[in-house]
Amino acid sequence: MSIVTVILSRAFKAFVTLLAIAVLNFCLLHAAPGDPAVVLAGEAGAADEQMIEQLRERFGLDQPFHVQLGKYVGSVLTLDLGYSFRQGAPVAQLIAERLPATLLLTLTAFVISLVLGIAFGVAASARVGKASDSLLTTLALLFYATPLYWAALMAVLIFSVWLGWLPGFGYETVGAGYTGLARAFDIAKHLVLPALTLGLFFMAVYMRMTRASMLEVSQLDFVKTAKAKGLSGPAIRRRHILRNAILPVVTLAGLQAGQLVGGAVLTETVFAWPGIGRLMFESLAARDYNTILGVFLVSAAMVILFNIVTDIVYRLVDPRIGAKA
Amino acid sequence: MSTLSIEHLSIGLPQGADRAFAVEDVSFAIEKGEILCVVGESGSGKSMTANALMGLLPPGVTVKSGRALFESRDILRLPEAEKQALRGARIAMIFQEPMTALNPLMRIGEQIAEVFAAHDRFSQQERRDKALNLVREVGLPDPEKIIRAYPFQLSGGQRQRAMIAMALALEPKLLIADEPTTALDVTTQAQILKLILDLRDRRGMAVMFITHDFGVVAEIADQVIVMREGRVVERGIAAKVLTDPQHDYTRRLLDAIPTGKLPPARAPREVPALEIKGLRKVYRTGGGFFRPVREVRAVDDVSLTVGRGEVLGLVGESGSGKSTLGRTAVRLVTPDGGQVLVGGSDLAALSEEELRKQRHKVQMVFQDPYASLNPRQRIMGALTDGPITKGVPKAQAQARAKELLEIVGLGADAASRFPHEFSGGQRQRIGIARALAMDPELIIADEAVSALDVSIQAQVLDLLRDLRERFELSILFITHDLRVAAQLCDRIAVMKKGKLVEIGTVHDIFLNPQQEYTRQLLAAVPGAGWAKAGAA
Amino acid sequence: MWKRFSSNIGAMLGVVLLLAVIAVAIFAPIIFSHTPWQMVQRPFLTPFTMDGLPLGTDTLGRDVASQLAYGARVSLLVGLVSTLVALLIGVPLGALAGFYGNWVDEGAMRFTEFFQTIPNFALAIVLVAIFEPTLASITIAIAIVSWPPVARLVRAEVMSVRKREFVDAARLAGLSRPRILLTQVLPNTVSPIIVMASLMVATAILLESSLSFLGLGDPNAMSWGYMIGAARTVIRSAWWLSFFPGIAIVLTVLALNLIGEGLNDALNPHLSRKGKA
Amino acid sequence: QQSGGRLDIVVQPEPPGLMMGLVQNGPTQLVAGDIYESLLRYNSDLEPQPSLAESWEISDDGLTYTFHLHDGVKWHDGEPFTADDVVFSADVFLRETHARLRASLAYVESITAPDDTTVVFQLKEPFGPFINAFETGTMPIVPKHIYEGTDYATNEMNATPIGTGPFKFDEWVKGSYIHLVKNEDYYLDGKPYLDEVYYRVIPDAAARAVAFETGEVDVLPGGSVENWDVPRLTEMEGVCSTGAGWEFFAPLSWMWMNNREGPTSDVRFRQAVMYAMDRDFVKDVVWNGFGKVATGPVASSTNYYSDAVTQYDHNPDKAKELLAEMGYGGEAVRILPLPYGETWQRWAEAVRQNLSEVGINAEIDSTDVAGWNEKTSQWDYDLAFTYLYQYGDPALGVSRNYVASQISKGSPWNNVEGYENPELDAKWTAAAGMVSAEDRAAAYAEIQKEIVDDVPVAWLQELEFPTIYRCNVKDLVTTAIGINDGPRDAWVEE
Ligand SMILES: Nc1ncnc2c1ncn2[C@@H]1O[C@H](COP(=O)(O)OP(=O)(O)OP(=O)(O)O)[C@@H](O)[C@H]1O
Ligand SMILES: Nc1ncnc2c1ncn2[C@@H]1O[C@H](COP(=O)(O)OP(=O)(O)OP(=O)(O)O)[C@@H](O)[C@H]1O
Ligand SMILES: [Mg+2]
Ligand SMILES: [Mg+2]
Repeated sequence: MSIVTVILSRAFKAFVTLLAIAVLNFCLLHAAPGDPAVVLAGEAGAADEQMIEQLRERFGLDQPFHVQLGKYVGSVLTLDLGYSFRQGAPVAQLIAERLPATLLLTLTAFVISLVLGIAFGVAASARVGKASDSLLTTLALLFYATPLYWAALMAVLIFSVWLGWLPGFGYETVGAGYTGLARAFDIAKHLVLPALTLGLFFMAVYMRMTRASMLEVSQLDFVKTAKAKGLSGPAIRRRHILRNAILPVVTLAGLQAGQLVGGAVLTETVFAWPGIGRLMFESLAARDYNTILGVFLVSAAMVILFNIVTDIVYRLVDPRIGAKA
Repeated sequence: MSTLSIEHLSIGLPQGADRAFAVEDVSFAIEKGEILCVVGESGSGKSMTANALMGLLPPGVTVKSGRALFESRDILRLPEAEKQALRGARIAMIFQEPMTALNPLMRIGEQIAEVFAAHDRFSQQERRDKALNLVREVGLPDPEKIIRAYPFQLSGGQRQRAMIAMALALEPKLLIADEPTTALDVTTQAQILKLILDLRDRRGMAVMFITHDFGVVAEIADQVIVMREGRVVERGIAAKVLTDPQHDYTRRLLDAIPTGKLPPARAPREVPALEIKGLRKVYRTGGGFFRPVREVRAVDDVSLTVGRGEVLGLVGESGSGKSTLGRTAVRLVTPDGGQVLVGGSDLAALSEEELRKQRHKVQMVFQDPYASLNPRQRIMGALTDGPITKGVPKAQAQARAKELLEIVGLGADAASRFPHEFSGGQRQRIGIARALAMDPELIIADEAVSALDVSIQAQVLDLLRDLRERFELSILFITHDLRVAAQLCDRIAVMKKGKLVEIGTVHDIFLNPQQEYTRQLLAAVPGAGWAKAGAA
Repeated sequence: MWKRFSSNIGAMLGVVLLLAVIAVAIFAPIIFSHTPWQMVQRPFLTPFTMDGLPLGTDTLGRDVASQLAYGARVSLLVGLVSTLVALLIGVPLGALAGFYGNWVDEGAMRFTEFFQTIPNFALAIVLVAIFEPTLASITIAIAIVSWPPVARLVRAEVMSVRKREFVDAARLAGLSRPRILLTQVLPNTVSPIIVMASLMVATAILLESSLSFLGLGDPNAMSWGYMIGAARTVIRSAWWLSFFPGIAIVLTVLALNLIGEGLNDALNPHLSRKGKA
Repeated sequence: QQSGGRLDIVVQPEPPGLMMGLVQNGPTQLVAGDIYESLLRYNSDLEPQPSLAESWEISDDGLTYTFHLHDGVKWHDGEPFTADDVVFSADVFLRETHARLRASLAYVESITAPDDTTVVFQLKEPFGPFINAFETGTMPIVPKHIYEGTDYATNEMNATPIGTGPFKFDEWVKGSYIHLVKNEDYYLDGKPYLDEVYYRVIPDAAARAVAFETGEVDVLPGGSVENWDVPRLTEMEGVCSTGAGWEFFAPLSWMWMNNREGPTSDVRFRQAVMYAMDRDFVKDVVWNGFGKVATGPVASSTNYYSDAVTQYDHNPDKAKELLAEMGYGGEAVRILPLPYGETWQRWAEAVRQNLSEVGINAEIDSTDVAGWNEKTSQWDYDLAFTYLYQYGDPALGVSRNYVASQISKGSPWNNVEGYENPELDAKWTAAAGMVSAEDRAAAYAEIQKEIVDDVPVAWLQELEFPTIYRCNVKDLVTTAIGINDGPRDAWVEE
């Protein structure tokens, strides 16, 4: 089975899943108490029945539930995410404005956590039983047990308030007029704390997994074969153990990379990062259905996308898959 | 001077191991061009000796005393870097399990060439060419393709050849082979043994060959040492040890081997206990939205009968469909076509519910004594679940269970224990007791003794023979070991690729095989010549 | 098994820690004469400055130590109950999928995949927001987002156990399929489930605290996340208000993880085999 | 005064839109108040000041309001601003979109533009507070040439608002900031002084405090950091704060008590709640001493306030007595806090604790903004926190919460508690129609005295939201709505 057919079949399934998610979320949100028209009216500082009726009509809320659902599914089918009445803009546009920030944050956190996690995991497994191994595993356990938002608060406190080394929030220096490299550097500076705190937990996960996987693989017969060939320890670890040990880590990482997009709400809140997690959270309070649904769909699509990417990576790394069938 | 001489080697085990020393005061020597076989039961320290020579002892296991002289250096005491330089270049090793001994993610060619890289020999291109030559030398087909293949694309025998190619890459003086053929079926085993003999002759290496199979010893050994619980109990020229063992333990080992000696033929049975007619089973794997379906005809139009009180042996190489046939007979597998008649009623046609009521008529003794008992259930439960479901009152079922445990030689108190508290042979007997508890008309024994050590194997075979006499049991005895089949069976059926190729009495099959395939099977049994000689 | 577990220093440390937390949770009303909501002293009292109020007071002058103790109740309760609910959903689903295979499996796994595709923290937020933050809705939301891995694990385990020969033996003994699943297969999947459950409790505690931090906690139940969420605005002037509950979470989650790892080592036959290799 | 410079102001939460004719909530007004203008502004004594209108007259019968507009005013897109724009805004656009103004416009007979710079509002009957209806948030003037004949809500220009104000819209990076630049063509010479204004979106209160500390932002409008941070921030060097700029809104907080059903329908229970609460504690601890304990429905900073009413002090015993007298049997009472952050949450907790101390079985109902709106406007609560702006006059911002005609499901801004008192209703109406200030003062004093004894709602506190800013920012707060009027006069001292 070629990679193309894999992608095609996955894309088809993904589409079905996404539709189902759209329907489920639509039902869920509409079960929620709170009426977007009332919220919007309430926010205006005054409201009367006439205004609320107007709003309801504009949102299409005056129609029966199944009609609303049908309309929504219909528009999703044509890749139209609808219109946010609260923000007065198409949902697709709102998300497109926010998505780059989220992707930047999560991908950076992802890469950091994966690279560091694997590096530390390999290091720990190479020193298994020694003090440095214990130190690394204990640290990983600690990161693992620390609530993300708490770590974030503490990081801001230490690194931006007390030490003043790094900006504590935001995406870039507003109105500084940086362009090109200077801007990239500025964004990078803003990225450090959120990406690190978000990455810390996952780093711990990958590290523990890499270590365990390395240890497990190093028990396998082919490692003994490699030793019998006269290869040196580091060469064995690099060429034989790591390559095999990394497969389960890749799988897990693929699963989590997608989840990171939706899971960045906390980090985005603490660091005022203008991403879609926050967009969702804020839209939720306003019952801005279309926007929440849009964010959900997009992040679910991310999950699926990452899963497909993982699959492909897996296929590239492991010759056994794909050839089996 | 000997290629390798080991003097007073002792290897200590970590605390909490079953004994203090894995190997104690072992001395032996191997000459150039000589094959030394190290035999002994599981756990006797064979592998530890080999590992010590390679400097690959597991953590916690250390060389306590003694030396091993190789090229006039004590290789046990060399610094790690020098050991590393020696490994693969001067001393090479191949392992038992060809399926897992190769890195699954690396191409065969790369893995062979890596030996050169590890020792910094040759250029990239030369390494490749040499790898290709080696692949050719060990007789792998289509070498160009093989070096680009991944291990999973090779069969077990082919992988073992690739391993050997790796071991030979730098023309070592000493080759250590730790049970290199145990995991292979007989025909492949024969090919590998021949390859090793060939290479020894061509290159003049010394070979230390570890095995627990005296058939293999008879086939290739020049010298033999016999180990037991870490000590050498007997040594000598192969032919001499095999024919005239001095040590009691060696003798016991040799006695336990099923010989080619055929038991007296018994009268054929008339009343059928099991009739199989035109049975077919096709496995379809894969399949899905875009995937093609792959079909394996595991059982292809097989018909045979097992008479009441008869033992029918079912032999054939691995994958020939023996297990599938057996499992279809008890309807653990639903056949695609054909009939399975037990006492006249067709099991294959029953519904799930009706079938449950008929289950007790045919029982099975499973191949793997570890896997076939629920680790979380006491033996009593395992033995009484079935009868109670069948309707036997609980007390009666329990009494019967105890009785059966006595019969299989375990004692009634075994009932209250858990499976992990028994040895492999004991568990196999529990499996037999469980089958008997259902008062079956027929027992299917699928490789029921294959996983056992020779001595325990002999005990179980005795038990089966005894039961057949006592209960008029019919047995379908599935095995890949022709010698075992010869011991127990009245008739033997031979399968190949899902088809029944030959069926006949033991005497017919062994002494006068009709099919070429059967002849090949017989010839491939290691030490066949020696066993026959022994029987004569 | 207990022997192997008890020889693991980390695991024992985890047990001791967890027992301590449980004890504090159980005896909170005995240890403290006032509820965590009672305003007992002036606000922003620094820790270790006044007898009887070892951890100081919060923004309203309430006893932080008492809040911590009552918070342990909520955190543990939510952790345990949500894990239980997740198991109640995941185990049967995974077991049926793994045991019956075919379309049951296909259906169950599509369903599971579906839930795994929805970003789970976001889903939890939406669920809690929609059903309004009460202990029950929080617990259920956490359970709903955490059962899919259970289902997958149980399915995989059941599938591997199902292939073991003792299951065939049970079929030959004439046992019915549901009975085989219940008495033969499931008991053999218990160990990994226990290990996973212990880790899930830890994750659930973290999730609850994250929700509380976002303002989605039950305002009538004092929990650690609630404390941190409430204290984050004063983190500069009253570090102890977020520090102590933070430490409490870290320690509890750590303890559960240590126990989980210890159980894994003790129950996983894989590792014991390793020792011999 | 110095020209140039930039101001970074926190806006919280992020406004849903900037078209003030459509959205008038706090954040929108904070930002869009720089872009849009109305006819008048009000100083801290709530006296009208010129804005788009240079001068104005009110006829003696209180029925005709004539405004003379500034000459040469231009919209940000260069089109000239004329009296037609005012007529279109007030008579057409806002009538359709602005519920609060609609209530005042009900008194208006006609709006006409005799010439390009004159607008005349003709009233049907006298309406005392009408002069207070010309604040930006109440009557933002929108460009006729852009909106006439279009669907207002979906007009594409809503994304790039065009006003007459001192600052022009430049860019809005959602979730991050809104950038406004100086309107070079502004009709007041030399103004504005600032080159640009950034409104910064920082969703977390603690982060906002940090942003101010680290110098990222210069101004924290009232309510943008939690109260506990206020003393710490104001004690910093070079930091000033002011409580001014809220006179017009005069936010007053209270708890609606459901007058329809449950224990709260009993006046004794409501009085007991008043006595049970330690409102001074809340003012001192939760609000850090800012604000004042409320005595009744009218805020002390607005016109016609009277303190000659029954005082409810913290008196648990009295509360218990009242409860015993009514025979309160421990029915559960749900408190709905305002979902506006930690301060309000703590406040609800303190109230719950106070109530439980006198034996009231109270628990907090937690919900988010949408849920709060839904529950209050559907009357699904027992006690519900809220605060409302008073818009400078009891007739605009107070009476709507107590008269029976304002009982209507679906809005959280009317008589949500369901209080019905026909006698008082008549007095409210009469007071609104009086022309002379003394008459009105007397009438309102009477109303206040009576209503306080009835306790339709539990008045809590007059809120004060200090604006915190760097001292080198001058003239930041110059009107009764503070920085909501836009930093037209502000300048930065180098
Ligand atoms: N890593 C280890 N730690 C402790 N004891 C070990 C270890 N590996 C092997 N042993 C013990 O050392 C002894 C010798 O083992 P060895 O592997 O040499 O046996 P063997 O003769 O090769 O058996 P087999 O035929 O089963 O391979 C056994 O008692 C075994 O239990
Ligand atoms: N469940 C299954 N699904 C797909 N193919 C199967 C299955 N079981 C067996 N096969 C295939 O059917 C063929 C016959 O298998 P079977 O197990 O009956 O062989 P066997 O003779 O018992 O071999 P062995 O001696 O190795 O046990 C093989 O090619 C095997 O790969
Ligand atoms: Mg061995
Ligand atoms: Mg088989």
